[in-house]
Amino acid sequence: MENFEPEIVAFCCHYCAYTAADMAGSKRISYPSNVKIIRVPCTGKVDAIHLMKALEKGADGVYVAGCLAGDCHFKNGNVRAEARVNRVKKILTELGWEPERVAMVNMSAGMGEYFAQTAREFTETIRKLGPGPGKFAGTNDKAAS
Amino acid sequence: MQNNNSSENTLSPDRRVLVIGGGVGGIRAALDLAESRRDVLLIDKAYAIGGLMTQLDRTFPTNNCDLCTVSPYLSQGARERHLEIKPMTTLTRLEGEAGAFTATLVTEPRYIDTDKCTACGECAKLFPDAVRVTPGLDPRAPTCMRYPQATPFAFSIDITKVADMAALKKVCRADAIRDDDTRRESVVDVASVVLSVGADLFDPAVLDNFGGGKFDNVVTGLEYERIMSASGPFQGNLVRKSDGRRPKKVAWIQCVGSRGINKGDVPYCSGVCCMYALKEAMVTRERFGDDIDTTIFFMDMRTYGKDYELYFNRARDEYKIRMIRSRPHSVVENSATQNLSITYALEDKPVQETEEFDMVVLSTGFRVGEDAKNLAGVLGIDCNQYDFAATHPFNPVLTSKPGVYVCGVSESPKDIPETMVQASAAAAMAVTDLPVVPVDLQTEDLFAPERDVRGQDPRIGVFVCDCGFEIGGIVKVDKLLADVCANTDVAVAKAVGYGCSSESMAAIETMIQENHLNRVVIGGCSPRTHETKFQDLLRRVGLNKYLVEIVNLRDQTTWTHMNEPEKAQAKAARLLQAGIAGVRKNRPLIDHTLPMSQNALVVGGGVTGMTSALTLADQGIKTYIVERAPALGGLARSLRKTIEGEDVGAFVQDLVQQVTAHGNIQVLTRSIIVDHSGMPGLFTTGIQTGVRMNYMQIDHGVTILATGALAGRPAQYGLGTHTNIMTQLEMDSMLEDEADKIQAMEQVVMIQCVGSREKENPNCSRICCQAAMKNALRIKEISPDTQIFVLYRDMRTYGFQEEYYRKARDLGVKFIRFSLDQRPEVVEADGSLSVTTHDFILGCDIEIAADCVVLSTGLIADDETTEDLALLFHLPRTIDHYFLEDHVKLRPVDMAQRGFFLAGTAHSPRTIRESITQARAAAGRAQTMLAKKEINLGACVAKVDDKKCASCLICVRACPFDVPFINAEGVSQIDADKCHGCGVCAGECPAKAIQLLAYEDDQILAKLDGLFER
Amino acid sequence: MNTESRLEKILASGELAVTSECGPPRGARPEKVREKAALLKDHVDGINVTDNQTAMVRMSSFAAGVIIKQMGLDPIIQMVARDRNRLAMQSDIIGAYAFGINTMLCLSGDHAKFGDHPMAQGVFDIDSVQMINMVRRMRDEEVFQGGAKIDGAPKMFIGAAANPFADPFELRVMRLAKKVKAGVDFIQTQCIFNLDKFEQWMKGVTDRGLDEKVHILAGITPMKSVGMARYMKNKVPGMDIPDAVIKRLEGVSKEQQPEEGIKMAIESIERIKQIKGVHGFHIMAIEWEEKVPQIVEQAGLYPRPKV
Amino acid sequence: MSFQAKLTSGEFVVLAEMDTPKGVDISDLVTNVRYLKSRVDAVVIPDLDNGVMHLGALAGGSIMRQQGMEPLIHVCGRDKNRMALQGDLLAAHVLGIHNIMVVKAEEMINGDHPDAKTVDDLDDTGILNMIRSLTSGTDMAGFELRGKPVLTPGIAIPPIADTEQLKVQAAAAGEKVAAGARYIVLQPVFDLTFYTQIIEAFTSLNVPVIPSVFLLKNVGMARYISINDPCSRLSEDLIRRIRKARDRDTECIAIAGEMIRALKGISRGIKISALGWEDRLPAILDSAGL
Amino acid sequence: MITAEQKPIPEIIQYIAPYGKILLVGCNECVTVCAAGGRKEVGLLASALHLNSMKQGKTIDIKEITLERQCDPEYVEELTPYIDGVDAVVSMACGCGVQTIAGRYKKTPVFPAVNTRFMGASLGQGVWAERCKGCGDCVLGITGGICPVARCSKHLFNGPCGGTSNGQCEIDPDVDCAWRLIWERLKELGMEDRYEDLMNAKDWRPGGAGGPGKIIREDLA
Repeated sequence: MENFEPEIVAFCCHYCAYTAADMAGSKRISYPSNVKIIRVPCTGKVDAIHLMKALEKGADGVYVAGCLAGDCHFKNGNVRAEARVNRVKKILTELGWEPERVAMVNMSAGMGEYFAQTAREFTETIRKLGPGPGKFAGTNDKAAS
Repeated sequence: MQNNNSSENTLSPDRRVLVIGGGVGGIRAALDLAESRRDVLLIDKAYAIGGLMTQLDRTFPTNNCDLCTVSPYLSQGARERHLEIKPMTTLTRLEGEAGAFTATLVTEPRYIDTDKCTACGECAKLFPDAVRVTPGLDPRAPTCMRYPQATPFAFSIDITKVADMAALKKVCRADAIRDDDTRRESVVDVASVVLSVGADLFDPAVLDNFGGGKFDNVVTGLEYERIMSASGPFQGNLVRKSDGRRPKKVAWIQCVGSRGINKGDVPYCSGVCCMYALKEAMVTRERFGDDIDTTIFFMDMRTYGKDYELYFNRARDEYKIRMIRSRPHSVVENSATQNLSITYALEDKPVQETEEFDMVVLSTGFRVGEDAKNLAGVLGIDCNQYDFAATHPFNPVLTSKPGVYVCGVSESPKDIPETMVQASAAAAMAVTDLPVVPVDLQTEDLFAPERDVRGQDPRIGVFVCDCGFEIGGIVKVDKLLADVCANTDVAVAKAVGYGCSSESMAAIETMIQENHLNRVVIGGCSPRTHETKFQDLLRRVGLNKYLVEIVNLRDQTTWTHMNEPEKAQAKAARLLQAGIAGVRKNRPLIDHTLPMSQNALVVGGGVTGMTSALTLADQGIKTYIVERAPALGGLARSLRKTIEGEDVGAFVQDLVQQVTAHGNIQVLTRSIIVDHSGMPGLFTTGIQTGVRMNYMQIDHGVTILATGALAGRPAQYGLGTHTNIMTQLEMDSMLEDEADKIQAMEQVVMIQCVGSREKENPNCSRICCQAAMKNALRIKEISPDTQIFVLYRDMRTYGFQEEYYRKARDLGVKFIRFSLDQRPEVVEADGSLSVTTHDFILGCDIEIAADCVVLSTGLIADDETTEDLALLFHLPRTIDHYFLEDHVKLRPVDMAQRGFFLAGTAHSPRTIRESITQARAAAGRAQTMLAKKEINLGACVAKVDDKKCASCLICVRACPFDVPFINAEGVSQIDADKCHGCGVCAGECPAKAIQLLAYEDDQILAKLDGLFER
Repeated sequence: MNTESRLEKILASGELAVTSECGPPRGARPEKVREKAALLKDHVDGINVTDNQTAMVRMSSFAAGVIIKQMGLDPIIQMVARDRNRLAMQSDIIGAYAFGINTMLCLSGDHAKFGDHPMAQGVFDIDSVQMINMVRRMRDEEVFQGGAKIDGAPKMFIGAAANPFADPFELRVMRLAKKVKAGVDFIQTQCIFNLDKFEQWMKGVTDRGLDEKVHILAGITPMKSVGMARYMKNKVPGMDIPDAVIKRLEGVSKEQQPEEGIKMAIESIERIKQIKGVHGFHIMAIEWEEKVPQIVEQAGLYPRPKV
Repeated sequence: MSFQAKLTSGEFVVLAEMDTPKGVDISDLVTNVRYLKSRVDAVVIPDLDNGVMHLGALAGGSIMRQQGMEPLIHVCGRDKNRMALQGDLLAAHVLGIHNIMVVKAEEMINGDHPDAKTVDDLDDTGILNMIRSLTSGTDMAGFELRGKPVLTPGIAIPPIADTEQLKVQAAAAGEKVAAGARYIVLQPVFDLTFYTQIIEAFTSLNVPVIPSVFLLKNVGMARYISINDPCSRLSEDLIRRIRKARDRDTECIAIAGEMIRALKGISRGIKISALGWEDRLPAILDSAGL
Repeated sequence: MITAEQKPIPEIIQYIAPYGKILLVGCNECVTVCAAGGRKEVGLLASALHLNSMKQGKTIDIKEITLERQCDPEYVEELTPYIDGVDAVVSMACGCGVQTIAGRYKKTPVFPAVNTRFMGASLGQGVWAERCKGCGDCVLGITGGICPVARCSKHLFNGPCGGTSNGQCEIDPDVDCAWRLIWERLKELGMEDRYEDLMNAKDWRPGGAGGPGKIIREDLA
């Protein structure tokens, strides 16, 4: 597909990644507009279902961005989030979808530049992978939601 | 000078604090007092508060737009119940004594009834006769508002510019114009006064060599800010005044009017100009093009604040700003091009250079104005030789008159963070003249009763800010609004200008009410900064505060995609749709509260810790000081004299006595903090105390970190290898105890920046230049014939310290500059010392025999301790291991973790005087928190659906805080009081029986739906 | 004398008994059985026929036993609890006995996980102790395990294995006691390399007087190479190979290692002969049967007595 | 087997120290001790330790008894005269407390009641003599007791910095052993090199020697001890080890555990002090393989 | 508790390939507790099946429902309103649940989505271990509370085999030797002498060797 613009959802924790995203903004560091952020109090809140549903509803890639290892505001939410991301990767593999469509990244609140870099890299990864599940849904009719 | 012992005054419960000056300092002081539930009257001679900061474009070191960071404070100020603001008002008389003053105030006519004015702007539109309010540039109408988020939110009329009053009155539909308005005098009882009128900026027109006020393209720093500002005369476009073209070559000249001896100059350093010049140069290149050549002419680069050196390095290395160490001789205008030629001499070149620039910015500093001088007279306070308020040597916010406190530039030149700190300190001192227990203990602000929206179909209002150009300049707000109207349940979709301005807030309130909206989406800046503000708005109109969604159109959309407006537009539309989809699912929620512990923990028993503790204890707060050493006093115990000549030992001893004797202070020496739990307002901290490490726990609501720093002792220049190579601290002692040794010295060499401003410790230690001057002057006093050489990189005797630098030069102290690639070398031969260094002026290496080498070693962070405590308390640190405050400018003593405050050298290197101010400030900020009496835990807690719960224990095991348990009914129970709201349990629950309120699954899924709706 | 077993007779005579082992082929190749058995012919009193050793499918021990028996030699058929339930066991036992096989060894069997059918269900209907008890009752009480009378009871000389080296060590003697209680006649031990520990175990055995009730044949395995020693140490469960054994093998060249291994085996036998309660040796030369005669001879156990 | 029986039989004994609360809420004490059941031989209850006012040791020991644990209480002469001491010891017996550790108390000036009067009617040896007298059936005034208490005293040795002090303390301890001390508890150990000498010196007195192990809690505490207690010989390496650890809490427990393991070979028992973190005692025991 | 693990998704996909409307049924009992077939797993599987059908460019209609207990007919009755509208049922319960549904709704195919594993106890978050074989004749009373049937790889009744090394089972160094545990426990209890009692060959009938088990409580039935 030419000119494929991936749709990407990033679940960001309030304390680190979301702040880093704001920081990227205040430093005017650009990253692909493909990335849309959903704020959660902690990545430990992000359920595997949320990742799956995002793909189902039309995202070509989803990632979870939490605090650095050992720095989680709530002790270990980021570790749990990572385990769930891995579970979803496994499910995707079983389904024949690319596990790279989901990812876990970690950053501190001050890492605006890194947020942007991650967003760029992830967007590129997904761009290479091509359209995700949601794009196929429309080929016959609308998917059940 | 007054000595501050609060209790003896005749305190009257209904008295309040008068804050004079509505700049950031005055606002901070007033807000601190109001948050501590003390009544405050804030007066300002201007028709809207805000002061200098509201005129700045962006502020260092974050390079954020100032208006948006400060405006929430201003409008918050407008709504605090304890705070009354009187603009256009001055103090004309002050009688009585501390605790019982009578103040006479005069309010100038505004000719507009602020209660009636809706700030519609019709009057301003129709009478745009230009007047110049800000020097040189700002075109203003006779009716004007200073900036879009002004407080109070109303216009004012300059009566002298009005030709036809009747016509003017006619355009006002609100009938707010009052031509009969007159000067009014009022008398109020006040307990104390905080002076925060700041200072004027120097007008360079009085100088004849730089062309200030003479040439169109020579502007002051402030004028340059206005030119760049979105709300400025060129709508944020950087252009030359002469021809409206963008300059390609801009030069800054530092110290214009400061550090001088010429006519019109003042001798002191204005302290802020180096940073603002760097900022302006950086913003210029960042916003208006990398191809603009930026050059700064300076004498010493004074980036002495916390992390300022890093900022300077960034300016030089990343932004490629040219730095020329020279004070230019003159600026000459080319009459054809209006370009400007600067003539200057370089240190190492005998001939003068001349270079042409498109624009020249004069970095002008502070000057006390006539109004301020008069006010000092009215207040009856002493001033120093430069007409700044004279203050107590160990407490810079105390004036000579009891009950009158000073902060900000009124005290001495300083930047915004320092002003903020001093303002909080002044507020904390002003409280001491009030009764200890505030009379008014009413707990919460009153809001309208909440409307029950359950069962109602959503009626959503979508309001989008343009935030000046920040949003509206990138995306088409109209188009966004048209898009959202496709949602049938969106009842209103409106653009609201600066959404956080009082005007817009009022408009939104009206629209919510008129349209019976039950849900609101705000498109604007980050919810991190503005959610609370809009939540309060909802409460005012009787809606539950959780019925609003903030969509981050600015920080995460227009700012990041400013070069791709179409993509930004598309993303903004998607995000708004997600917000709308999300808000449909929002439910009214109730916040949970707990009573707050009224105890305070102060970590560190140095001067800072003791001062904080005393300030709190005087207010009836039980305070624990935890100090690891066997005795109180900290690093100050090894210090003998301040640069002003004060006896530090006596001061510390007095402080220790006061602390030890205080009934509200429990001192725990030989004590180490080992564990910590709880939440802001209800902490429990475990301590090992005493020689045998006895364990105990204390409960406290707030924590002040005053753990200090360590005296640096890097193994450089032979320190530790020779008795005559010593630190400034050791020299300080020698001067007191072994003056005879000094007299025997013929030559003394001082080396600056030892272990500071280097790769391992990149920041400036701030205190060493003044320490060197202090000791140099004392050596000269004891032994005038001793030759002193100071080898330096930049002399950073900021503010009034400049005076000591000048004195040292006058006394013949020799200053030789060195650079890092050519550092001095200390050589020992046969027991005698000499120092070799490169002399830039002579262009060769020189050798100086030295009886004594004194190293200015500065301070280094106590990495081990701050790391330990940071892990324990979950606090952030800077890369050089100091604690990191929440916001370097606006919250300089608050930590990001609520309930933690920071003061003294644990924050960054600073003098005793500065530490004391910060100590008072931290104590003041802590009081504002304790004043709340209860903790709001928010509504974001996990909730179990008993019917779905399978009692599987997964939540019990997964919770990082051990909150869930299986109750007597056999199902999981999560107490809202204990839940931290992370949602881990909700994410793991296999029965989907747990939902995290405010982040429920259907809300998240709805947002996803919104993002992908086609 | 309970049975016709040659092994029982030798042991009863007070001589040191010698047994060895013959792994049946993995295929229908009776000649392989004969070849291996022929190698051992004159040097041992009984030839163990393993039962799907290491959980790999091989010719059944019953069938291989019959072949050996037909050669006029004395097979000791092994039977593991892993592959048969009590019905199959008993029918095989009476079947074997019908062919003249009179000596057997009751084992738990290696777990199927190690073999070539890891997916197989392990039967483990009864365990080795229960098997001993079953066979003893078949012989002495002439009843099947279920209680029915046997018409023509199999008179089996019953053996079992013991591993003096597995954990928990303190249970090892007790476990032997349990087998004795169940009715075992002789014991072949796990390969012995840690002689100190073996002596310790034997002391426990003799202290309880178990040596009076059961004949213990010490297990001897010659090391073919240092590689084999390392493999056995690390990979074979329940094996106890002291570092000194490996060191000693490392000390000689690769070519000399087989010889050194045999030397060590002989030394072990010499030392074990001195231990009270040991009534013989069980020499397991894994896939190295041709060396058994040499070991038997050099250890002074040749010629075998006639009974 | 009781603590005393184990001590006499030569088995390795494990003591855990538990502070009584400053106040009357004993819930933590009771909860924490439950996790120690069958894992330690006796629980040591200090009495007004460190000069800090706490719930008294007699009550603390009695609570241990109620919880099915064997108590061992401190006795010192700082706060009580011989009247009170004798009365308390008789009470101890009646409450089922038979293990006594005679300690030299921390000076009052370092505690939380620096203004209190120091009694010091009897010194350590005096107390030991008194105990011997009581157990033999007479009080110090020579009156015969109605029923003899059973009390086994031990002593705690103050921290020792060098061989000089070691000699002095060992000699002093010798006297106390002669006066009836039946076991010796030593200072906390952070470094085995010199400590081994200390153990050896006291072992020569022919009574069981029990070293103490402290739970370090963080770098700050380790640093404090290294600076302020030269007897500790707490090394820079140890501090660095805590600092470098990924999980400092676990590392501190591991350090205590390792120390206990190391001491197992060279001493007759161990006293573990978690200094207020008694909830971590089980983890320390786990780590020590006890 | 009965433990189960989700089947490989491709297997589930294969079962339902011919069908367009699926009723996906979870169970709020054991399989919820062992995180194999509760409401959350139902949601995840539904989502996975959607993602799969998207790949095929098809539409699949999945109705998700989680019953309190799938092994009781009364709860299973709750599926009646939906059953006619679906082509197939996928059950995330243990085999008992699958069979209860299959027994109640004869015309609709029922497919299992989990593999029922064993009766186990939870060792901690996310870890379950087999503890009972349901042999119908409990010997725990004489083995110190540790089951040789469930926890010895060879179901040995009379002590450890020769494969124990370092106290662990020969099949896997991570598996405790059950007999080592039994022995330690017996020692703790001072019941060492119990060990030498011969345990006779087991009667396997109550545990299933006697045909499908059934319990009838006459006072209740």
